[in-house]
Amino acid sequence: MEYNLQIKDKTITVEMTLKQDCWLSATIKNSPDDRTDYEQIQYGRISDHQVRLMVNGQQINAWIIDQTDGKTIIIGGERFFIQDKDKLAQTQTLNPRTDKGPDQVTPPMPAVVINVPVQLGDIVEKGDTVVVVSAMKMETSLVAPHGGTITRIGINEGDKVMPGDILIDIEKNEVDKIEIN
Amino acid sequence: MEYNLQIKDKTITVEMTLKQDCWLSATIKNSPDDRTDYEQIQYGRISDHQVRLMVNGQQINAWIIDQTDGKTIIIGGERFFIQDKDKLAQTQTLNPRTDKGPDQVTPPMPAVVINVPVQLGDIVEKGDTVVVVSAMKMETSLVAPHGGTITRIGINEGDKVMPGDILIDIEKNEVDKIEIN
Amino acid sequence: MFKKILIANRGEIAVRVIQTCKDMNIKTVAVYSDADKTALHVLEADEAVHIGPSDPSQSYLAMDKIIGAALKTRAQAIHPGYGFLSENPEFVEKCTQAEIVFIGPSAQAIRKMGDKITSRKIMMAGGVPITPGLTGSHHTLDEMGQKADEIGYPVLIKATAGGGGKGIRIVHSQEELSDACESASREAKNAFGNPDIYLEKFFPRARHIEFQILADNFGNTIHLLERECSIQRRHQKIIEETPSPAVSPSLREEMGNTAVTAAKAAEYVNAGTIEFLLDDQNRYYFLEMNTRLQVEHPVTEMITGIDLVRQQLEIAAGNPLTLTQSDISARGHAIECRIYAEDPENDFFPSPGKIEFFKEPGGPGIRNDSGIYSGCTVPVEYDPILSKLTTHGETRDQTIAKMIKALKSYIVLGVKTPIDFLIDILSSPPFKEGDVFTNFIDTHFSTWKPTEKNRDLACLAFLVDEVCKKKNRSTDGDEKKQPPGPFHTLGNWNL
Amino acid sequence: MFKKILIANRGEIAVRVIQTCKDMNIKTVAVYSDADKTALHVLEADEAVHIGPSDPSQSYLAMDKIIGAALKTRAQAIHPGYGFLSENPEFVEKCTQAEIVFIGPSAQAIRKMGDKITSRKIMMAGGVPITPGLTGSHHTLDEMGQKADEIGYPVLIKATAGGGGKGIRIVHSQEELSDACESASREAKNAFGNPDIYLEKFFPRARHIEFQILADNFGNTIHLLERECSIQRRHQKIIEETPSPAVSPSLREEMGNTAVTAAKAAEYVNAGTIEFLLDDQNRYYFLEMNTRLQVEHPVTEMITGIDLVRQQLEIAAGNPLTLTQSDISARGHAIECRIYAEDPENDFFPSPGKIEFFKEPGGPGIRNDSGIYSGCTVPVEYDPILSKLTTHGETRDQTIAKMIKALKSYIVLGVKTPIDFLIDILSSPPFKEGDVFTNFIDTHFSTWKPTEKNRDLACLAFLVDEVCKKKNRSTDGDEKKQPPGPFHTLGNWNL
Repeated sequence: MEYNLQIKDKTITVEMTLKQDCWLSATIKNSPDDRTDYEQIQYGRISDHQVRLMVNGQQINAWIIDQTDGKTIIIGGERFFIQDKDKLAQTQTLNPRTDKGPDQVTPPMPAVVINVPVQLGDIVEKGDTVVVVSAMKMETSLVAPHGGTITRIGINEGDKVMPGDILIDIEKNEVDKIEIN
Repeated sequence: MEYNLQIKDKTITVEMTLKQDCWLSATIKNSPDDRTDYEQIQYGRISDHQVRLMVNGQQINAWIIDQTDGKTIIIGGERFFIQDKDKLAQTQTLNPRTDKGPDQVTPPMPAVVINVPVQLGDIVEKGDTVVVVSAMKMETSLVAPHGGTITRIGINEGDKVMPGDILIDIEKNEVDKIEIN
Repeated sequence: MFKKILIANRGEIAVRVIQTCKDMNIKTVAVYSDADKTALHVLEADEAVHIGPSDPSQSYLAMDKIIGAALKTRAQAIHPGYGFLSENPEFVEKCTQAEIVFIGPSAQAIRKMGDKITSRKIMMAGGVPITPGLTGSHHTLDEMGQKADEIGYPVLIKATAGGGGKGIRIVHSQEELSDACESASREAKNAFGNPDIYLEKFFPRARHIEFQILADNFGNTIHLLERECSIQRRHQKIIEETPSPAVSPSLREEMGNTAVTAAKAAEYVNAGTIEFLLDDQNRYYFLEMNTRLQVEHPVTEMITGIDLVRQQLEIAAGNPLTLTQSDISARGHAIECRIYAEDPENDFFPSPGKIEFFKEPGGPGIRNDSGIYSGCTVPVEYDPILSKLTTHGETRDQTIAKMIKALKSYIVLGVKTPIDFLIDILSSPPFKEGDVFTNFIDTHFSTWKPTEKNRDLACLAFLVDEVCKKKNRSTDGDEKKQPPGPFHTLGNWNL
Repeated sequence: MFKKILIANRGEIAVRVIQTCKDMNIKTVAVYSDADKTALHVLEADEAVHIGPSDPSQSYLAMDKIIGAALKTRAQAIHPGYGFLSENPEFVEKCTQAEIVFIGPSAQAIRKMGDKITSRKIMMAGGVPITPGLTGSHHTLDEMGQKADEIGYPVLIKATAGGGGKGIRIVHSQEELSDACESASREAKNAFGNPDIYLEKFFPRARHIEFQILADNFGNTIHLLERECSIQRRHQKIIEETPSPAVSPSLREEMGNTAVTAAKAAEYVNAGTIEFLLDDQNRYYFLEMNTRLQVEHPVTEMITGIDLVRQQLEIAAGNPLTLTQSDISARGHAIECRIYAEDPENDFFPSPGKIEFFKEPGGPGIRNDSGIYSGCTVPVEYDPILSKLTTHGETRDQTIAKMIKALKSYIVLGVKTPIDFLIDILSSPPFKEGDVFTNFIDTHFSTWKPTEKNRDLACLAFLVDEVCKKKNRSTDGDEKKQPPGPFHTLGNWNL
């Protein structure tokens, strides 16, 4: 079986063959030129949130939790959020976490709007602060993902806002558009 | 509702009334002369194995696990095995743990027979060692629950034995019987 | 000694205080907001009193509700923890009026030390060196600019009230000054209810070294050695250690004596901390005094063998210190890592949510101070600190190695934590060499990304988890029969 | 230092050794039997090798299999833990032949100290006091009886090999002697493969005091103070502490010097323990030497700040001791409780099974050394020790209080443990006064039953558990909707 897994903006292809007695072999392709073969991996579940792999004689403990559209996995202190691209495509909810953000002004978590230092019609540059929000008692600036003109301000100071809410629309300037093309 | 709970050889009657918002009141009767009223107890589940009670302003954490025919409950370092007598009667498996043992020669856990220091026809007194078993590398003597004559020896040295296996039958002597009657 | 006290706090520090109370057979009363009905500090206390909605201003900062709860439960004293009301002189006065002992310093000492300007003046008068900068309040922007020009950029804008990294801005040039003042002032007003700010010299390569002090009501004041707290992100400490790699025995003695002098100048009683800045020329300056138990107190406890909460309780109960300065000595080295619910890849933005699974490392020389458990919720309303992991070893190198090991076994599923970031800091050559300073992270880790050494393995684990789940589902029909755990069907794999 | 070692043991002690190896960046190889495929020591190691069926004789005692596993994984050394092969001189020789370092003493030292008679003779020659009794082997029943008459009953029958409480009988009169000898001899043969027994005077009010020693290959031998191990059941320790309440500074110095003399007389290298009996007249006698790491080593580590496993590894790697006797000092007090899977109400009969839920207490001054986790199985084939709980405080009273608190938060569901029994011992006046001796439990707790103070509450919890389960079931139809946890529907209960 071949699987396409998404970690951040990277797609990793895994060819996996299950064998008897909880053995498997796999080939992992990070890119066309970067492939690693894993032969004779033994695996097993230890508990709801723990699986064990034995790879080349080394024991690996992985801690796992199912989350919306993916799993978080901790190995050796490293944390990964991994999604099954094909499954996401099937359920038509393909929305890897890295797809959002860069082009939108949205808070990364539930927060309260503290300050909106821009006005309708203002021209901003990429990186300019357009909204200041506060969460867990910490102020964070949300910045313009690209230069352009403020065409909509959807919030006021004191509003409670959620991830995914588009707080401000910025229309790209002609010059920017030309540069991009 | 009235419940009859069994803890070891004691039956405790609990009259419990559930109220709104996870409040209850209860009366506990340890014996006809020993009854305690608990009014205004707040309760809730914390996790699969933890419930919390608030009794007279005090918080009580109880740790619980379902086992065959009962629950083990730990509170403040004390461990209880509690059974619902009425439920046991319904399922016709009434066999409180304390019912077994006194009259039978059976190991309390899986073990291996090390020594059988009696022979068929021997007359033994209450407390005499009749079988020696070993478990977790520890020798333990199983003793005669009452005086009498050995009428059957069901095991040999080296046998693996389980709780509930009756290893040796001891028939009570006439004299004992008369004394009992 | 008190029979019962109330803890006016939540999370790991409330649990920490309860631990010592249990050791001393003192009953504890927890308070909780709507968000904290099943929080760990509530479960661990003997009694618990609901004090209001989740918003801190209506619960953990609501002085009258907390004092009401203490009166109702007949608690004799209140431990404030850190944050919330711990440095609020008005609260101390209200406790006194209600005849409840406040486990901490006097309202006057808090007031004097809580205002950075007043404390700078007191320390100057007491002969304690302070950082170059302003010593008046209510400065105009012009005054700020003038002073900045005089002492030279970069400068630090600070709230005269508060602490915990709130209301602080580094300003590198005159152009930034106006915006920074405005933003710091607003943050200060939100956090502490006081918009006043001042300005002092910023030392980019300086260390943050603080001394723990204890003072009783009988004029006895001692210090319990230093803590090096230079590793900070967003002006908030994340790794602390003791002893400091930069402090020689003679410097330790000198700074310790100065800390005791400073505490005496403040007429201070109970546990407190004198924060110093140590520049790259080994000159030190008084920064501020924290008039409460510090987050990072466990490292001091581990190397001195002294329970600081117990000392706080003894002092508050009116008992004299039984320790003298000569009783205080260090054994080994201790490091603390703060485990926040935050995303180190995304500018340490908070990450609240449900802790689906939590497993702490154990074994010799490892201490966990935590406020969470598997299944609990980390509310969005409060500081994101989940727990503190502290290791203690014979040498600094051993203690670092033990911390890296412990972090690798520290499992939090459900919210993000900076564990991988902490491991990388602890493993970095400059940290290992002890070459740390307050903007260490900006200097060495501003573009940090996880190394993802185990990415291939994580992909395999992802698929194995799916495979195991499918296997279990396929045996679900037969409930009585235990589905064979994969390892029950294992062959012998290596011999 | 070694790059990789194999740990020829299981359970908590194997996990303990792995902890220090991780601190030292030494890779670890676990070995396991069929029963231990998913045991904690296996999960914690870097590599794991299956060595055979559950029966110890075919796995953890199978010398060739273990050495084969070490050769195959290229482990440079083997740590034996305690029990199993830890005091088997033949195994040491086999390691040497395979050019694998045995982390422990020489085969010769083990052989000499392992035979109680030989060790008694060596100590006599070295001027170390020994208990009155026999000093030859292969005694006839008549010789035993004669000696018993001479020194007076009660006497102790002991296996000349082994330890751990096996093959020991107390004999109060001549009539019991024959049966006791037979039974002890049989148990000794089963446990150690050697039926030889001998006899020594039994001191009913004596204390068991042992000294930890460390000796390197360069003639340096030091002691790390004493441990009081008098609280025993079935001749096996269950509570240990240090310092001993009975040992004055001058007695400590004298006994410590004697312990060093004894270790030198045995030409001993690596970590070991000299066990003494201290009678009610403060006279002490050499009992035996344990030529391995002791179960109770954590109490010594906590008061001295020294990692004994690290010392063992350094010595085995051929490094000289960097510690001298003057470096060793005690800070505070430490107590260890052994948590066995056993039933204290039923003569401490073992209680194997599945650990359904496991929660250890945390916080300052608490150390957990455990070999289990929620969901693991405690096999019937091995010793029933699950874990060790150790507390460290400034004074003995504080340490006892901390231990009682910790035991009350120590949750093991699925097997029985003596936690309630331990709490009652620690709470008892004779223990609190430090008036302990080896048959303390027989004297004060032979008829122990749980007090069941919380019986009413347990009944309520039973019913509440049922009620909550019913409520959850009734909302099962709507899977997406989180069933409202009872506390989510809580009113405010106290204000």
